[in-house]
Order: sequence, then C-alpha cells, then structure tokens
Amino acid sequence: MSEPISALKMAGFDGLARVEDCGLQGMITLRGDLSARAVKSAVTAATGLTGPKQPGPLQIVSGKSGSAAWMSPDEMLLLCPYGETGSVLAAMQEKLAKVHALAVDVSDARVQLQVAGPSAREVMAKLCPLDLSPENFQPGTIRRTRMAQIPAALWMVDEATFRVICFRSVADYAFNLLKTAAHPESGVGYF
Amino acid sequence: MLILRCPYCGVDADETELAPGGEAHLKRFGPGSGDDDFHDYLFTRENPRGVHFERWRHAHGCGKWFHAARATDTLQVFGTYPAQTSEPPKEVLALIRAARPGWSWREFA
Amino acid sequence: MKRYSAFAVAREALRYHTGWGRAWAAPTPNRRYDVVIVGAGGHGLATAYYLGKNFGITNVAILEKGWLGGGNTGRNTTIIRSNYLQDPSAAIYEKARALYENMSQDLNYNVMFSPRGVIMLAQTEHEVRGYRRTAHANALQGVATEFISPERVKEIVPIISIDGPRYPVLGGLWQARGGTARHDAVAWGYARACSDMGMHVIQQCEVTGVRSEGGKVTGVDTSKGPIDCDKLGVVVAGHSGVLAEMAGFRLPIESVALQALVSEPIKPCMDVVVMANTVHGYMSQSDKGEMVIGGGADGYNNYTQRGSFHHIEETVRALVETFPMISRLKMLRQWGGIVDMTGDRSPILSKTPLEGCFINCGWGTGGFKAIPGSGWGMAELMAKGHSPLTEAFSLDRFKEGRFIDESVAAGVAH
Amino acid sequence: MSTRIASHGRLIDRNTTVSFTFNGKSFIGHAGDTLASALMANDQMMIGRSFKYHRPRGLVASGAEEPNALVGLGTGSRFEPNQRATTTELFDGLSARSQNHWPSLEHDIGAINSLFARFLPAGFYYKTFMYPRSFWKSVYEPFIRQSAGLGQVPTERDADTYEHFYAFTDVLVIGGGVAGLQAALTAGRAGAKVLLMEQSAHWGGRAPVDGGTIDGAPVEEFVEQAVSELEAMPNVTLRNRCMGAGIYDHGYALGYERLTDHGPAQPGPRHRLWRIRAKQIVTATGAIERPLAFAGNDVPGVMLASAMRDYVVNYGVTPGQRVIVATNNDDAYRTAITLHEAGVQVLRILDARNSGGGPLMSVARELGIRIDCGRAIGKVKGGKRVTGVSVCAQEGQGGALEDVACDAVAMSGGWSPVVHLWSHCGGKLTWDDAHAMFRPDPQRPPTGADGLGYVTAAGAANGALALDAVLEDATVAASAAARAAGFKSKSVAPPQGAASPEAPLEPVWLMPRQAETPLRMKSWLDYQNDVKVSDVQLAAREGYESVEHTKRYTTLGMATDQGKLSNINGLATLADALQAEIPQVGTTTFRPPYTPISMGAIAGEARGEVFQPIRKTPMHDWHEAHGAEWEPVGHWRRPYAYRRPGESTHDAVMREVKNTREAVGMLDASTLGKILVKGPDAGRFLDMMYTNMMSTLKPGKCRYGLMCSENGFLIDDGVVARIDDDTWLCHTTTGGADRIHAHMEEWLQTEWWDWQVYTANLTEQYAQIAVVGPMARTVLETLGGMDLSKESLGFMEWRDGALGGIPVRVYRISFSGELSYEIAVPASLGQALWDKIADVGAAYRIMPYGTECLHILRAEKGFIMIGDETDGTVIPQDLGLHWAISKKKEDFLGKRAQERSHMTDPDRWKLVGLETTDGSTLPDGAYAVAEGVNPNGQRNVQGRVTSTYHSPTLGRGIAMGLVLHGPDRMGELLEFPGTDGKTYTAKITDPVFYDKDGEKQNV
Repeated sequence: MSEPISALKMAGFDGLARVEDCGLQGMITLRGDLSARAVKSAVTAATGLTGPKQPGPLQIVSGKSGSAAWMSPDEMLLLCPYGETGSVLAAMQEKLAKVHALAVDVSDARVQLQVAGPSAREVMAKLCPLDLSPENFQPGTIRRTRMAQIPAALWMVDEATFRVICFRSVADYAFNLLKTAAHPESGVGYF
Repeated sequence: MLILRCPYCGVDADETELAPGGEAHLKRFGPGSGDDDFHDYLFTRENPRGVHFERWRHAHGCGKWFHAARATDTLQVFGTYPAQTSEPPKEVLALIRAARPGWSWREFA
Repeated sequence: MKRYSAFAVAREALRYHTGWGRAWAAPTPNRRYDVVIVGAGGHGLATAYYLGKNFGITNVAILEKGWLGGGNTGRNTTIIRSNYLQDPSAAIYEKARALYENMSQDLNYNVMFSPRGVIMLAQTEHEVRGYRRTAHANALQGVATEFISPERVKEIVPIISIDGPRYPVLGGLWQARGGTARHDAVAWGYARACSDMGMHVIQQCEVTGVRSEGGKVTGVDTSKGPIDCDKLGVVVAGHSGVLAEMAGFRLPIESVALQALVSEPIKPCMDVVVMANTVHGYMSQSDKGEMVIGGGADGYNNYTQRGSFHHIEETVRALVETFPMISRLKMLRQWGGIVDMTGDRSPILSKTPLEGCFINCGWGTGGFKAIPGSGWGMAELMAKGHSPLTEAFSLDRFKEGRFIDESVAAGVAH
Repeated sequence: MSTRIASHGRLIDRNTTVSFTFNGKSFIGHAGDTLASALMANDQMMIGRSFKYHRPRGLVASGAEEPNALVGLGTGSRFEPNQRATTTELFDGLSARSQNHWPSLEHDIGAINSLFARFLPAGFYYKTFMYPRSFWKSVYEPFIRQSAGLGQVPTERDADTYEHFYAFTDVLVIGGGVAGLQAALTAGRAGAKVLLMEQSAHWGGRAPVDGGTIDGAPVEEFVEQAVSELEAMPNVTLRNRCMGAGIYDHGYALGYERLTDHGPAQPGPRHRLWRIRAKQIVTATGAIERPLAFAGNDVPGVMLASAMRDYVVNYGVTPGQRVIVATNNDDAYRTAITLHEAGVQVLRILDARNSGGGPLMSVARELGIRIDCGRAIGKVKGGKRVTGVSVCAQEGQGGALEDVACDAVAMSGGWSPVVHLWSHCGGKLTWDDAHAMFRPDPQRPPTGADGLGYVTAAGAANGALALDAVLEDATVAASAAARAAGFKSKSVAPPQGAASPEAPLEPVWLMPRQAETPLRMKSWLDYQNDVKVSDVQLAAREGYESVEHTKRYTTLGMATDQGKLSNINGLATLADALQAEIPQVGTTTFRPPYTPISMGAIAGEARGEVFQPIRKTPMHDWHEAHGAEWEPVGHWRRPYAYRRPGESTHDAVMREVKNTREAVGMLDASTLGKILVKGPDAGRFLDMMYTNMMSTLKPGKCRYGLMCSENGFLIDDGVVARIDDDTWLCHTTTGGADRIHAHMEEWLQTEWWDWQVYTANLTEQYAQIAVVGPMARTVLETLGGMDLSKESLGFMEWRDGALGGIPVRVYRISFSGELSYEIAVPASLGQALWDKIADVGAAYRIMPYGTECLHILRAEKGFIMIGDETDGTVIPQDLGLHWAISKKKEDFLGKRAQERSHMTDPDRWKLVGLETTDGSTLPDGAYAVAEGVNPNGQRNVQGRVTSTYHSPTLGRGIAMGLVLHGPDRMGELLEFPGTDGKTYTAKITDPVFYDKDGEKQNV
C-alpha cells in the first residue's frame, strides 16, 4: 500500500516565526442545516462535541475526537486524524441518512500550515486584511479570508500559534509567502 | 476601499475579500417572456448617481451572496442584508428615505 | 482667429505675448440652435466639429456643465490604437487613428499625436492564438498590425523582461502606427476650431431637463435657461444614465471607476506603448518623461472618481514584474475617472426612442483613442440619420443578441 | 558662501562625521544631517537644473515641499532617481548625482533654452512643431524627448525587498509635530487605540525651531515628555520615517514607512506600505510657507525664510553670510533674529507692509537689524548664485530704489495649511481671508460608510498657526475624533503654548504689485516646471480660465512636488488675471500620494516566486523532472509536451500523438474541475445549469454536458457522472472549476434559494490520470484490482474500486476517440498511482503526453474545445451540438437568450472541418474571405479557423472552423489569406477526421 504524502512534504522555515507544514490532516466538509438534530449528531459523531458545544459563527471548537469549525451558515469543516477520515465520514453518513445534507472528504484538497512564535500575529497581518490584534483575534476564532492572493482559513491554537489552511495546489505559494513575511529582519512591532 | 458587513458571518469585510455582482433585485425572465422584459432583465440597469441596491459575494470568506444598499456618489452604506429576498428590508428603506428625501427606485419607493 | 505657428509665437514674443486672444469664445447662449450637443468632452466637441466641417451645420451649441475636456478626455492614459478584432470596432477605431494622423494640421493646434507604436503582449498560449487571429482580421480590415516574436518585442522595448518566471512574453501584436496624443490638446483644439466656425462652446452650463413634444425632442433646460434645438446629441460619458433618464429612456450601462497613475519623470527609456492584458497593466512614457500607467476598472458602480487602491496595487505589481526597472521609480500621482460599461463592453452610437435625440456613450475604457472617429460617425448619424461607422453600435443590438465583444481575443476589452 | 556655523545644529552630532559624494566629489557631513544640509555645509548651493529652461536650481525648502533639490541616489541595483535631498538622511558612503543637465551641472547645454525663454511661453508647443506633419515623430518629438525627463533611468533589477502590513486602529494621527503629539496624547488618554505617524526621523515638527514655550518650558521639553508618555501607553503606536501617503474611502489610509533608506546596508525590507483602517483620522500635517513672486526668485540662494531658519537651528548651516529678508508677515522676523544670533549678517528686512509687523519687528530692530517697510525685491541679481538684489517699493512697477549686494535671500509669503490628506477623499476647503489661505471646512469633511465625517484636521493643518492655538485646536480635534471612535475623553485643559503675538499679514501675490512684464517673466511660481507669473497670465488671456485648464496649459503644480509651493500663488495670480476672488476660482483636486512613493512598496512582497500563485498538481515535480514544457492555464501549470533530449517541441508533440494512438499514453488531468452536487433538487438544478437533461442520467453512468450563460453563450462543458440517487459529480474545464462552482452557488443562493441542493468543489481532492490508447485496458489490468472489461465497465460508465492497491474511481470516457480511462485518486496518492501506471505501462510503451497532444487528439476526432471553438460569442447551435440541447426542457440557462433574432439567424457561422487542398496546416485564426468589401471598406469574410493542427495520424493539416452556411457547403473550397503573404485554400469537410464510427473508443 502506497503512503499518502502531503503537498509540502513537511517543509519548515525559521524566521520571525516558525513556518511549517502540519502534514496530512483529516478534513470533512459538512453542508446542511446546522441547527438540525441529525446534522448536530453527525458533528458529535465526528468530533465528540455535543450540540451546545458546537461552534457558532466564526468559531472553532475542539472535541475529544476532533475539531469543528464554522465555515458559513450552512457549512462546517470537521478536523480529524487523516487515517480516520473514512470511518468518521461513514459514522456521519449514518446520522445524515434521512436529511438533506452533504458530507465529503476534502483532506487531500488542502494543505495545513502552522505559523508559530511571538511574532506570528505580525507575520499573518502582513498578508491578511483583517484585524489580528489580541483584542480582536483570539484562539477559538476562525476566519476565512484572503492571504495575499489566495483564499485561506486561519485560527489560533494558542496565543502565539496560527494554523492556516489553503488549497493544495497553491501550497508552495503559501509556504513561500509565509517565509517571505517571516523574514527575520522584518519585524513590525505593532501588536 | 469599501468595507461591507457580511450579514451571514457578521464580518466587516475588506473590499478585497468581496466580489461585486451588479444590481440586485432583478426579476428573472425566462422562456416565454417578451423581448423587452428579457432585454431589461439582462442589460438595463438603474445605474443611479445615488443609492444603489447591489449584490456582493463574500468570496474570500463564507462564500455567501448578500445585498448592499450603497450610495454611488458618497459610498455611504445604508445596510447589507441576505440575498434571499426580493426587496430590501423595511428598516434599510427607512434609513434611505430619511437621509435622501424624494429618493426613488424602480418598484419600491 | 490668429493662426498658430512658430512664426506667430516668435512675433508675439517680441511683445511679450500680449497679443494672443482667446483660444475659444465665451458666448452667452442663444435661445435656439439647429443642434445642441450635451457634453464638451472630446467626443462631443469632435461631433460638433465634423457636423460643421463635413455637413456645414454650424448653428451648434456644445453645452458643458463643468469645464471643457474636464471629464475622461483629460483623465485617460492617451493610448491610440485600432488593432481590434471585430469589424465594427476596427472600422471606427482605425478611422479615428487615421484622423489623429492629421489632426494637428487640421485643427491648427498641436495635439502631439505620436505614432510611436503599440504592443499588446501575448503571455499565454490563449493570448497568442487570440492575437494571431486579430492580426488576420486586421489584415482584411485595412489595419496594419503584425504578430511579432519575443525577441522582436525585446528589441522594441529594451526595458522589458521577456522571460519573467510567471508569464514569459510569447510574442506580441504590434501596431506600428498606434501611439499617443496630448489628451487636453485634443479637446482644446476641437473647441478652438468649433468656436472658429461660429459654434458656441458654453461652459458652466448644466442640462437639467430634456424637452420634447409628441415623442420628438424640442430642446433642453439648462442652468443658463431653456435652449431649443431640432437635434440633440447626448455625449456625456459617466453621466449618460442621468441624461437618458431626462430624455425618458434607460440604457444598458453601468458606471464604474477606472484608475491611472504616473511616475516621476525620468529620461526617455520606452518609445512605445506596451499593454500586458494577462496581468492587467499598460504603460507608456509621456513627453515629460513620466511613466503613464493604467490598469483594469473597478467592479462596482461608482461616481466618485475615486477608485479602490487594490487595483493600483495589482497593476503596479504586474508592471514591476514586466519592467523590473520601475521598482525604484515612484508613483507621483494617481487619479480616477468614471467610465460607462455596456452589456458587451462596446460603445453605443445610436438613435434613441426619443426622435431627434442621439446618444454616444459606453466607451468604457477605450474612449480617447476613438474621439475623432466617434465624432465623425456621430456627426454623419445626426446629419443623415445613418452612418456605416455607427450602424453596428446601435442601441437595439442588445435586444437582438447582436453583440460586439472585443474581450474574445484579448483578456480585456480595451 | 554657504557653510557650517559654530552654533546651533540641534539635530546633528558634530562628533560623528559622515562621508558622501555628490557628482563624484567627496564631501564630509555630520550624523543627523540631511543630504541638503550637508551640501549646504559644503557650499554646494546649486543642486540641479529646472525642467524646461534648465535654469540653475538650489535649495528652496527644507522638507517634502522642496521642488528643486532632486538627485539620483545610489548606484546599480540600488539607484533611485528624483530623490529629495531635503528628506534624504545622510549616511556614510551615500553617493548622489544632480539631474537634468549635460554635460555637467555647471555647464549645461540645455541652459540655452533659458536664453530663448521668451520664445517658449506656456503652451508654446501647442502652437508650433506642426509643420511639416511628418516632423513631429521624426524631428520635433525626439528633440523634445531629449530634453524631457528629470532623473536618470534605473537599469538594474531592484536589489531590495518590500512588504505590506494591515493595521486597524481607532484613531490614526498623521503628523508628529506638536499638534500630532498633542492629538495622540488626547486620543490615547481617552483610551482609544492610536497610531501616530511622522514622515521624518524626528518628533516635534518645526515648533522647536520656531521657539516659544509650552507650559512655561521650551517646546523641546514638551516634545520629549509627550513622546515618552506616548511610548509608555500600551494603546499607542508611534512610527517615524512613516508618511501618511493617502486617505481613501471608508477609513482606509496608506502609510509609507522607509525602513532602510537612511542605512541601505541594513538587511530586511526597504519600504513597508501600511494599509490602515482607521475609525477616525486626524491630519496634523502642519503648514507650508509660500514663496514670494519676484523677479529672479529662482536663483540659487533664494530660500523660504522658514527653511533658512531650519537649516541654521537644526543643522547649524547657513546658505550665506549676508542675507536679505523679504516678507509680508511677522514669521520671517524669526528667521532674521535666528540668523543674527547665529552670527549671520542680516542686511535688510524688506517688509511689504507699509505698517510693518508686531513685537517681533521691535525685537529685530533692537538687535540692530535694518527694517524697510513698504519695500519689496524688484529683482534678484546673479546666475548660479545670488549676488545681490535691487530694492523697490511694493506699490510700484519695480523701479530700483537701491541695489544691495548679498549672497542669500529669505522670503516669506505667508503660510498654507497642508490640506492634501484632508482633500484626498473629498474633504472641502474654505478660504480664510485674514490669513490668505485655504483651510479645511469642518462642515464638509470626507464622509465614511456611515455617512459621517472621519477626518479631522488639527493645528496648522487646520489653519491654527500660533503655538497656543495649535495645541488648543489639536486637543479639540483629537477629543472629537476619539469620541467619534467611541471613546469619551476626560476634559483636560490643553497645555499652554506661548509665542510672540503676530501682526496680520498682508497678501502679496506679486512683488512689486505692478511689476512690469519683463519682471513677471522672471517671477517664478513653479520652480521645477518653470512656470512664471507671465505664463499664468497668458493662460488666462487665452481663455484657459478654469484652474484645471491653467494648470494643464502651463503645467503649474504638475512637477514632482505637485505644487506644494506653487498652487496657491498660481491660483492667486490667476484670480488676479481674471479679476475674480480666489475662492471663486477654486482649487485643483489633491490626489494621493502626498509625496511620491516607490512602486516597489506598492507591489509589496509580490515579486519573483510569490509574484502570483502558481497552481501545481500532485504530479507537478514529476513532470518537471521529465522534461515538461509548461503551459499556464489560468493559474495552473500544465505540461504542454514532454521533450526528450534532441527533440524539438513539435517532434515531442508528434511522438506523443502517435504513441497514444498506436500504444498508450497517460495524461495528468487533475486540473479538470470536479464539483459535487447533492440534494433532492439536484437533478432539477442541473437541468437548469446544463442544456442537456441531467436528471434522467442513471447512477453509474456518465453524460457529456454543455453549460451556457443566461446570455446564451457556451461557457463550459464536461462529463457529468451520476453518483447515486441524489448526487452528481460535474466535471468542468481546467479554467472553469472555480468559475462554474461560483456560478452554481450564485444561482442557488440568489435565484433558487428554496431548492434543496448543496455543492462542494472537489477539484483538488483528486488527482486525475487519463490512460489513453489501444493498450489502456491492458495496462490497467496488469496493475490489477478491478475488472475493466467492456462488459463490466462500458463506455460512459464509472466504477469505484482499487488499482494496484490504491483506492480509485475509474471513468470510462474519451476525449481522444481512443479506448480511454480517467482515474480519480486522492491527491495525496496521485504521484503513487502515476508511478505505478508508468511502471507497469513501460512494457506497453506508455508515455506521458501534454496539452498540445490532447488538443490534436480531440481535434482529429472533431471534439470542440472551450476557448478554441468558443470565444464567448458562440452558442451550442453554432457548433452542431443540437443533440446536447434538450428539446423537452421548458427552461435552462441560456434557452431564452438563444431565441433572440440574432441567435436564430440562419446566417450564423456554423462549425465544419477544413482540409487544405495541399495538406499544409491552415494558419491559426485565419479568416475565409468572401467577395467585395463592406461599407467601411473592409474585406468581406465568410468564416474563420477556430483550431488548426498538423495531424501526425493523418499526415496532413486538419482544422475546424466556423463558416457561413458551412454544413450545407461540404466539399466547397474557401480561401484563407495568411499573414505570411500566402493564401491557403481549404475544403469544407465533416469535422470528424478520425474513426467516424467511434469503434476504437468502444472496444
């Protein structure tokens, strides 16, 4: 059996912040009426998050078996171990059998990067047109936005660490972009 | 450089996260419609020097289409609202009338 | 009127240039004219000029709400070319280009038409095919263009980088007699010539209403009082919708902002106009030495004459990649104009539902280069009721689905 | 001579010397110098040549408003033209060159223009250079262009990098003078998030130079305290060397930060462009002194009084030893007093006001400075340097009362607030008669998204010129801004500024008032562009009455200083010529940027490898390693062909076609769009999207479909597979994936929002590999894992399974006419499957093929290609695709449009095949000519080539084209003139050239 490989093959770079490929990540796009019981239980099945704990607008929440991120009023992105995507998806399909919903594996369509370090906010703020100041952007928030010339979704796993998801085909561009923004001599000192 | 609030995610989106989609509240005319109706539906536009109802997509965001009531002469924004409607919300219309007495637009007001 | 020449300048110099009179008169409006043209931009003035020159119609007023040439005529990047794909476009733009060749002498006003050549870069296979097709079409349209190799492009434009990592230059569509002209001078030269024919160029005169009787136009109301006319020409880029509403009809038009910028002046380094449509940027160098740069239009309705800065960014980004040497030049000034975009991005020169009322609008981003041809055709249309130059650009084409789409060859229409 | 003096010099460190070169000559300056002050210290007063007459030009100002002192800075990949010496911080090894002269600054051939100045008035070129016609391009323009331009042309690729930064703040304060500092303090204390930007390297602006006290202490102390307090505030960010470049709609502002210009050796980005969103903006941009218009006011040595003061106080340099001061206001007395204190001889103060000035005048007088009231400068003597002035009465024509020898002249015509940023986004101005200046009209500010004002001017920028007024105004402005941003500021009394009171100024637009023409022709308004009082008067005389006309006709204010010194004087001159009031004449619009900003900064990080995203498939690196020549398709890169050693691209393509037809080829089809459409209404929805009927497709089956725009034109095509009862997978073209997905979502969200359909764009989830050719089945069966026989997987069917142990979905579809399978595999396994197929395929002569081969294969088979046969003006009916247009459906996107008269016109050109009679290949894009010409004299045409290739399979040229009544004219000959001079003759044929009955793909 051949081994799946991530687009960036675990590349990394150290500068203002540490930029690195997070490797393969199980991702499932779920579209449906997020308030419907069946849909909620599908999310529970995937992440272990019970209804009330599931994310609202612009939120990302982690459960014991995975995380759920709010993508739009009728869309969630569920994160789970890459190897378990198939089984998680199956479990979800079961719950969704009777409702109008769409759940599909998108793990291979994306690349996930991590930007870590005290200046991580600064690095991202060079590329994304949104307010990343601590007052406005904290772990638990997820934003789909523009990173330079590509769409990206980003959130913080802790005060100094961003996760960035973008499309697989532009993985090299995304990595080089973050590398450029993280140039060791380009600190801004705004946040 | 506009900022418009996406009514779905509540984000004050930078213009570069948005994709413009032209005049809003156009009624679709399909097979069986007259030439004039079809022509107006496809091409005739209000294009006012004033308040304009228009479509935007939160393209680099939640991906949803929404509508904005925006003045093309001052770029003032009177409100944004979901696209799943055939006319602007009452409160938006009220704001416009208050700010621009005598204002008018095709079917409503 | 005093004729312009080096001799006249020398003679005047001896009396410290106190002898020069007004370039155009400042008359008070008559109560009636045979023809009223609304809009004293290039297109309006050219229409009036050719009404007089080609059809002897000189009882004409050109009404301008601001100052003449103050709209897009004075806000564009002055590019003149006629290497268009579709027959009707090629016809009117080539007519215009040909008229530009003699305009300075014709108007006795130096508009500095400089046929330095225009290159449209082909940077994708798709563009290569599109421009080869255009070259074939141009040959049959009597427009002198050729598709040239990357090496030839580099020869003509030494400062260009033809092997950019992202979009190598694969060739170009070259029109040797395309070029630029001094935009203000075009409006001023026409205004002076119209005034010389006894026409009235009336500035600071805003049209507030269009009068009609039994479906026929009878005149206009203006900030300087009512003015009657038999024929009315509406030539008000950026405000066509507003005027059309006064005349009681609507247009397939949306008004958006188009921006441009110039660098600080440097010594001459690029003797041609270069358009890179894949990356949405074009550049030429003015006689002052400024690099004159333009790009794509905004996507939303806007009357503020202020565009969004990210378009400037995209354009500059593209040109820095295409012309690496401009990276250390500085942007001196940016500005915006309002352009009328039609359903097929081609202009409208047409009769209207209101008899006696004619409209010339929708030039989008391509108006300046068309000024003389547009005026020539519009004058014929107004004088004779039809013109081969304007026929295809009639208002009813949208209803029939008969479009003139120039975007098919190049990425952008103009 | 100009020189360094022993006293003053608050900004320089006399213990550190810095060496630099100007025009190759080595000089010494001090740390803290600007290039301008260092040149002045070295008696280098002449720094450049003017644009039109090549007149000698020296320093006039000390800051961003400087029109003359522009130099070429640096060398090679770090050379930059048109740098202002006054805003260039001196650093060790700096090398500068003067501009716009040949052969040298001192001896410039172009200066001959100056002798003919009289013959070259404003707009002379509109009146000349017309005859003979051919001369403009060949003689006149080349001549003009030779003298055109200022700076030299950079020749090398920029060695520096640049970046952007997005900042969000409550209050943005632009300008770090006392007004800006006080504004920042006020807003900061109110709790607002504040960003304070100062264009220079120093805080405090010009107040420390002008003197006076704040709360009893010297201004400098206030500045120090303010800066340290601000630095201590967590909610405040200070940024010097960062200019507020422009203000745009909805609170957007640009900051231009120069990170390494003062030390190019430093690593890191050179400039950073701040893209700021501010709730409120306070412009504390100060004011600029106006020159006086008198004859010879452009001779090196004539300077703004305030600038002369700056040079003495800040840098300890003086432009001369014997100075004459000319003024119409009290401020210039400060300069006289400062010069006197510095040991510079002040010979005269010529005060145009008969009554003279206030307390400052008395101070000057007590110092023993001679003051003549009602006096003016009739004329400055000297060429490359001031040698003296002739003094005259202000009320007069310039008759000399006395001649005074001097080596520098300080002039002051009053002050103009810097209203540029206020005006960028529509802020209006009002005329202040008392101070003879335009200032912001608080009633008409720029308005934001909420319709309310978001810019407030503060201090001198708001017309408050006196120190106490500045602090008061800044406090009020900042409180208002903070309040508007949602922060209540506790009302603290502003610090008390105290400066000597001033007598009112008296507007002086021309010196002397009735100066005769010869003098007016030497009275400069715009130094860089050589616009004189006489030019503006000429423009007015000729009817260029609008200020915009005058500006464009004379080029007043259009130089690289954008008229910072000349606009108001020019406007006043125009008003005078028109006998109109200045406010009636109006102002020109102010456009960003405030001062020029580098293109590099605007482009930001987007250069080289991150210029634009390049989209790569999972097998990209393999293609690269196997000789792929790349073709950009949208942002994707696809292999055009795989060249082998010794092969031309054409050879490679021919080989790939032959091999695929004879054996087997493999294609990376990953870029094809894959959109999942699911839901109870999915079928109904796809019936609207496609011209065909998709709802009737059976699970397990595929169908080729066409998509049209609502305007009727063909926009995309592809194979649709029915996955299960309520799920379809739609394939789109490479360019189409995102566009078509957006197109679907648009209709679902904005028209049929009550339909139950969800879509997902799975384009990048799967790598897709096409295995094509007679041996395709054998190769895949050798790989093993699925039964791919005709029986179990028929043409236009799909199955899930595994090949070589890798989970796949196999579609049996063909875009080549060959036996063909398209295999979708999770992207992360794409390379693995590709390798396996290549391995087992080797035995069967499998070869990868590129897009050009793909095109030829499809063309031989007569399949249309979106973008080749279609160009946005073509409808399916033109392409003989009626079979793909459902007659049963009442509606689909484009149906109504295709009923319009021009779309149903029997004369529309229709798709046919074209075969040259001699087997050659038709030129791409050629047109078929018809008899005669149209009314515009253009040759009539009756068709065109849409695709043309040499077919190695048929050993001849084949083409497709759209031809008038084509399908009814089989066998007829058409003529296609090429651009190569040849005319090609081609026969109209069926577009299917190969395997008409489709036996091969069905085996």
